[in-house]
Amino acid sequence: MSSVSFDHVTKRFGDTTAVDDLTLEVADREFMVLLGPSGCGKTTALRMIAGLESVTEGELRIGERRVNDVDARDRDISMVFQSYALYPHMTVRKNIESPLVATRHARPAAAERAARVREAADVLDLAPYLDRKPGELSGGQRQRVALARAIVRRPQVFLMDEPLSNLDAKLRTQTRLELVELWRRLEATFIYVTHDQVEAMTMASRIAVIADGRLQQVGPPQAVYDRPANLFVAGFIGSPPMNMIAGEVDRSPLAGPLRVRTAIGNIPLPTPPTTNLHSVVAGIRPEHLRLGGSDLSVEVLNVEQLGHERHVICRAGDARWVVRQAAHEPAPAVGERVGLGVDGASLHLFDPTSTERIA
Amino acid sequence: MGKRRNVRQWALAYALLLPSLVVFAVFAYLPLYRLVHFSLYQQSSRLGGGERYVGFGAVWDVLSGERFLQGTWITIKFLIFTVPAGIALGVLLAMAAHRRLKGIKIFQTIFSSTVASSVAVSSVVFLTLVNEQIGLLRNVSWLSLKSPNSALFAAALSSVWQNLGLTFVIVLAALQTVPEELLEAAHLDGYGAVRRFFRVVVPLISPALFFLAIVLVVYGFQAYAQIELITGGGPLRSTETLLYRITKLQKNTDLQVGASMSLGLFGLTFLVALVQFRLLERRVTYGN
Amino acid sequence: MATDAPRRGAAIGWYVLLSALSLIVLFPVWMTIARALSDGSATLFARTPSVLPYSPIQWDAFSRAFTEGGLGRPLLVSGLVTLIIVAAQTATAVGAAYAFAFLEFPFKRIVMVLCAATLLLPIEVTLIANIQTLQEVGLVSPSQGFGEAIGALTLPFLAQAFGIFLIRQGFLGIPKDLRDAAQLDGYSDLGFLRRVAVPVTRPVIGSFVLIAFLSAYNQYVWPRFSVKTNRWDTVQLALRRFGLDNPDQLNLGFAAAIIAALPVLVLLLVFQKQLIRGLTAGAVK
Amino acid sequence: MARPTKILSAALLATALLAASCGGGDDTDGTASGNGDSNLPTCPVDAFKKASGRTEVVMWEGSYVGRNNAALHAIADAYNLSQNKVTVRVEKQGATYDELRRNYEQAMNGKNLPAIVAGEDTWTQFMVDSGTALPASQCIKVDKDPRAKMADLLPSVAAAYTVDGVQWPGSFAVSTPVLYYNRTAFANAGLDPDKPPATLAEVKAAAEKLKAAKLGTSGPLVMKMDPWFIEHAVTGVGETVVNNDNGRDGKRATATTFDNPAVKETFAFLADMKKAGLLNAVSNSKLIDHYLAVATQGSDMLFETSAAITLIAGVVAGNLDLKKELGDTVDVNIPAGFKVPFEVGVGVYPGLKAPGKGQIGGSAWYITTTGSDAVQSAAWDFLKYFNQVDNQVKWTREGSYLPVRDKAQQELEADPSWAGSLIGRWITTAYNGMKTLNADFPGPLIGPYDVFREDVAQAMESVTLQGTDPAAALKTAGSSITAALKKYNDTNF
Repeated sequence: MSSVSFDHVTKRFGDTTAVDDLTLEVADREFMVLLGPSGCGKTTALRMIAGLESVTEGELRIGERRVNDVDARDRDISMVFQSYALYPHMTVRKNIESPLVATRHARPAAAERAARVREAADVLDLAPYLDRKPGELSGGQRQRVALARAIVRRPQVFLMDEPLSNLDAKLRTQTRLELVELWRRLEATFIYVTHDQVEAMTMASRIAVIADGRLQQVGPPQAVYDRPANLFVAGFIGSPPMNMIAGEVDRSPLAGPLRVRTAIGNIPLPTPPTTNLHSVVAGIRPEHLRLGGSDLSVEVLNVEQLGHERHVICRAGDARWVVRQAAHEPAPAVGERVGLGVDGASLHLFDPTSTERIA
Repeated sequence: MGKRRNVRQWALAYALLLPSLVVFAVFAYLPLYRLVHFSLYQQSSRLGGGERYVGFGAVWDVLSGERFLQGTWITIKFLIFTVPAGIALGVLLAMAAHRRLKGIKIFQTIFSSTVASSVAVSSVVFLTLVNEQIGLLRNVSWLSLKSPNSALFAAALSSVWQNLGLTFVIVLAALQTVPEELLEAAHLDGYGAVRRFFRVVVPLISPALFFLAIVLVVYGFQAYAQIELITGGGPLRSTETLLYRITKLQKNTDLQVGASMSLGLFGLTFLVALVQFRLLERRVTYGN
Repeated sequence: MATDAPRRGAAIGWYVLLSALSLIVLFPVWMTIARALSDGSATLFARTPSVLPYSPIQWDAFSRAFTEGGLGRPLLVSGLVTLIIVAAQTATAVGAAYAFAFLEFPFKRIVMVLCAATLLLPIEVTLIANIQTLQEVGLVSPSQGFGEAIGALTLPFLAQAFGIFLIRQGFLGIPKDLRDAAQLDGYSDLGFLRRVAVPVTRPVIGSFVLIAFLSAYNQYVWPRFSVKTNRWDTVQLALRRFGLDNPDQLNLGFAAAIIAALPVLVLLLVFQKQLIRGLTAGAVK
Repeated sequence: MARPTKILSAALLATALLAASCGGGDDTDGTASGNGDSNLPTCPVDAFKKASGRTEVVMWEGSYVGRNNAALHAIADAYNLSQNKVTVRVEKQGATYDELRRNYEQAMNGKNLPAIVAGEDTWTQFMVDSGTALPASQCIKVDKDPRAKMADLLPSVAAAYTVDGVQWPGSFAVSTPVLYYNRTAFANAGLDPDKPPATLAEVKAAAEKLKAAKLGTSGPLVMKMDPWFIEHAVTGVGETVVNNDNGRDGKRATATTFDNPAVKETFAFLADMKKAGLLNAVSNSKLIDHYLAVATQGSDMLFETSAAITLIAGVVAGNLDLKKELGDTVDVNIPAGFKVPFEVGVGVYPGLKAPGKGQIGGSAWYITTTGSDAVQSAAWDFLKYFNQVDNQVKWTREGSYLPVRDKAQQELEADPSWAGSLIGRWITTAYNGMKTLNADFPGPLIGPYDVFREDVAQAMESVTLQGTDPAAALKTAGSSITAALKKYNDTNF
């Protein structure tokens, strides 16, 4: 069994708490992405699984086994590092073979080692490069060597710490796909740390969003996108990010339909919110705004052409909003005041004090 | 993790450190203790005569005595002869050889070549120049080994030559770290070559120059072979540096004086280290 | 200043200057060669010393330095002593550097300070006490045999703080990821040291080896007083002997000086880059 | 795993080794060696004969080079072949006497002294006080072997090494200063090459003539600033350099007597010569430069030890005729056709008032007390062998040390091939100079003779190289030496 579970795990470095009371279940053969801004504790969580950091409090299990006190090398895990951490003095072959020879007492026979290196190299198309040193390889090739080194020991759990961040954009897109294919093929558990929400969205079975050492939300990518649990998740996931504005729920029956009053206009609410809060933060994704509507009024600051679509940057009170617009629609002029239409069904409401989602 | 792992790590750490610690204990700290002991006890000249406590007063007598002060002064003079000249010549050679020219590597190799000579070798080499009888420059009065006023200078010159390679290499390495854009910017700002050198280059390579100064000072304190092979300490003890003098005080009955002087030498090197530390500290603060 | 590519006329000017400086730097070497090529008595009896070798030029001083001067033996002693010192210093420095760089243990700071403080206690300062100690254990004595002499020449230099801290700096330069990867791969501490840390730090260790070679081979003061019989003279000590016993054979002494410098010269030419990196360690970040 | 373990064990070994040595520390085996006659160690004559196998005798020397070194080794080898109970091994323990002395005193700590040490003439008081020497007279007294007695030993030699009636060393390598001079230059300057100057005043006169003839341009007289020359001049006229009758009236010297006229005159000579540009003064720290000055004709007169006779004759032998005359006794490598462009002569050391006089120089061989009875007696046996006339002849012939037995000199003179040779003639000149020594007034006995010499040398150098006033230089030296005498007497506890 290769599930990984955090049970109220806390990690402190001196006075700072890197991971705060984390409880998270990673199921067997799941592709779990730990997503969060840098310094949020996601890497620390990953390193605790690896055994590179000790657990201060709580319990960490791999499968059924409690691993708090198990040595890194005895955890049956592999890890791919952001820097790839290839041994510069070893050939690709030696690098891949390294986990098989490092531990003397558990060292497979030479023939088996060769076969496994060959297999791993084949999986990652590295066969032609086996006798080169890492310094002679491109970034993408190095990344694949790191992956090969990870799979060669056939672990139950793969840990990946931002493995794509040193690749250029094009290669990154391609490698994302390869990683997912690899995951399917290996039928192992992947735990993947990144700050890039695109990676998280495209690859994960489930995403765990982490901020300030705390777990914010866990769920499948679309669920997290559709129903962010709090302001942080709402703002972090989605590109361009969700547009936010503070407002008040106008419940007076005299005022007509239920709506959120804001500095730039009113947003209609199709259903009443579940709480009876007065002040809220309203959030709305750029694709749910329509230029030419009449709910809100904003000033166009800039228009970004992306080819297939267009981002219209507007001043919305103190905030800057982005409106997505199809390329074939007429573009507004900079400095123009435009009206925006809002689909009330796609409106997100958050409690400004607790930052939790209320509707 | 866990206690067992920690204990294992401690044991490993000390096992790895043990050889070094043993060597340091036996050949650095034990002798320091013994120097203190020897300086406080006069050894008998008689076989099996033992030793007699003479106390700190005797140590002070040595350290305030003419012999020690004279040796210290000669050592300082040696430093005055070798350190500034060494740095200046190193800078000169490095400035000359730090440029893009075909074959510049050859010149750089030549300038660094004296790294290959030991103090003993360079001393023998300099005999061909300064020896009173067979030296090519035997009649050059400011190099004459015959005069107490110039002999030390002749010995120092051999050191300067021997250190040329090192000084050149260090200054050149420092020059190579000076960003070209900075010099170009200075040029555009209208600085002339001389001002560029003193206003831009020197401040940027000053850490290396400082390092070099320390190294040369340490070498100066350690000067021995050039004295023994070129001047033999003479004439008139005018070239007896502190170390040279100390080495002559190894007989039983001289140990008290020799050990006291060794402690004095230790104090001097300590002083240099202190200066080094302070300046380094300041440099680090400025740097950040 | 320095690095602009000069015009043709300026280039010639620089070549002239550089050549002139080269001549000055090499002049003492030339004089030594000239004297080595001259008959010793001719050097002695010359009324005005000449820049050139005295005729007839004799080429055999270099071979006679071995046959008559017995330079072979000191070369062997120096070779052995240098080998032992370099090997031991490297091994002890790597071990200690590893402990300081990667391991946590009680009193680490104190131990580090104690090691660093030995830099303040060079062999010149502790000389007479160390000689005394080695005399008492019989390693330094006029009747010292081969083993005793080699012991006396090497023991104080089996470990040295400079190397420890230089290599520690090298170890600290190893990316943390690489260490973590090695830990996950399953390397033990010693396995990591042997298979990863040392190979990765090879340039630094290599530079240190060269520096250690240089200082071990070129030593003078310590051998001068720890070797009490010229049977175990090192090359540097042997230089002192030449010309004193036979003043009319000065040429052998000058030839011996050239020969003594050759091993280091070869190292300099072959490993110039590494050597310079070692020499400048600490001067340039 | 293997590697660290090895390092570890080596380190442990080293610690153990040193711990063992440093643990002890207190030197409690108080060797009884008093000052008085009654406390003298006894000589275990012939003890080695009862020992099983060969007894090894190690002899240290620090002053024999080239030919005389070879001669010593040859005699030791011959001795080893001549019997089967003793093996003598000669070891060079320094390039100079100072170095030998340093090694000897350091060996006193480790108690690994040699059986015999060939100390400098200046060591006598130190050897008496160190408690490490077995007086030869103790052996001579009890040894029934007729070879032990040397009735023809030169009285001046015996007297120099006898303290309170006890003769300390058993064998000698005696030398005396002589005047080497450039005969060719003498002739060219109108001086008689066969009549070298006999007094310092005559030296000065000769130097003036040489200078007038534009010879010896570095200074017609070259001198290493070695106090030996001062001592010879002063002792030669019967004056002392330290009090308590030169340290010989039963009490150790406690102060210098530099205010006597002989010392002043000698220093005045140096100062005058220098001032007049007649002296090429070479620092006492130099080993060969004064010889070189003669070779390059920068100087034409040289005061040096008679022990240098073979060396100088060897260099001079570049002259083909001389080489023939010298036969195979010369060991130098001079290219064919090279000619030393002048002739060299040797004269008796010029004194203050008359030639010769002075004191005994060179080295003396002491038996040490730290060896076993067998070793001590074996050492004595070797000295007896060495003292035999045939070996003494060999020692002079090949080693150029002066004969200390009349019989040896007689034998040498009887051999025309020797007597007529350059070396033979020069040695005889030196020997005749030594014969003039006054056995009733041997040189000084000074404990810290090394310090004495060093300080006097400094005085000589500061007068000649720096132009210091002799009186001031002597005053500085005097106070330093007096302090050293006090310290020496204080540390002999």
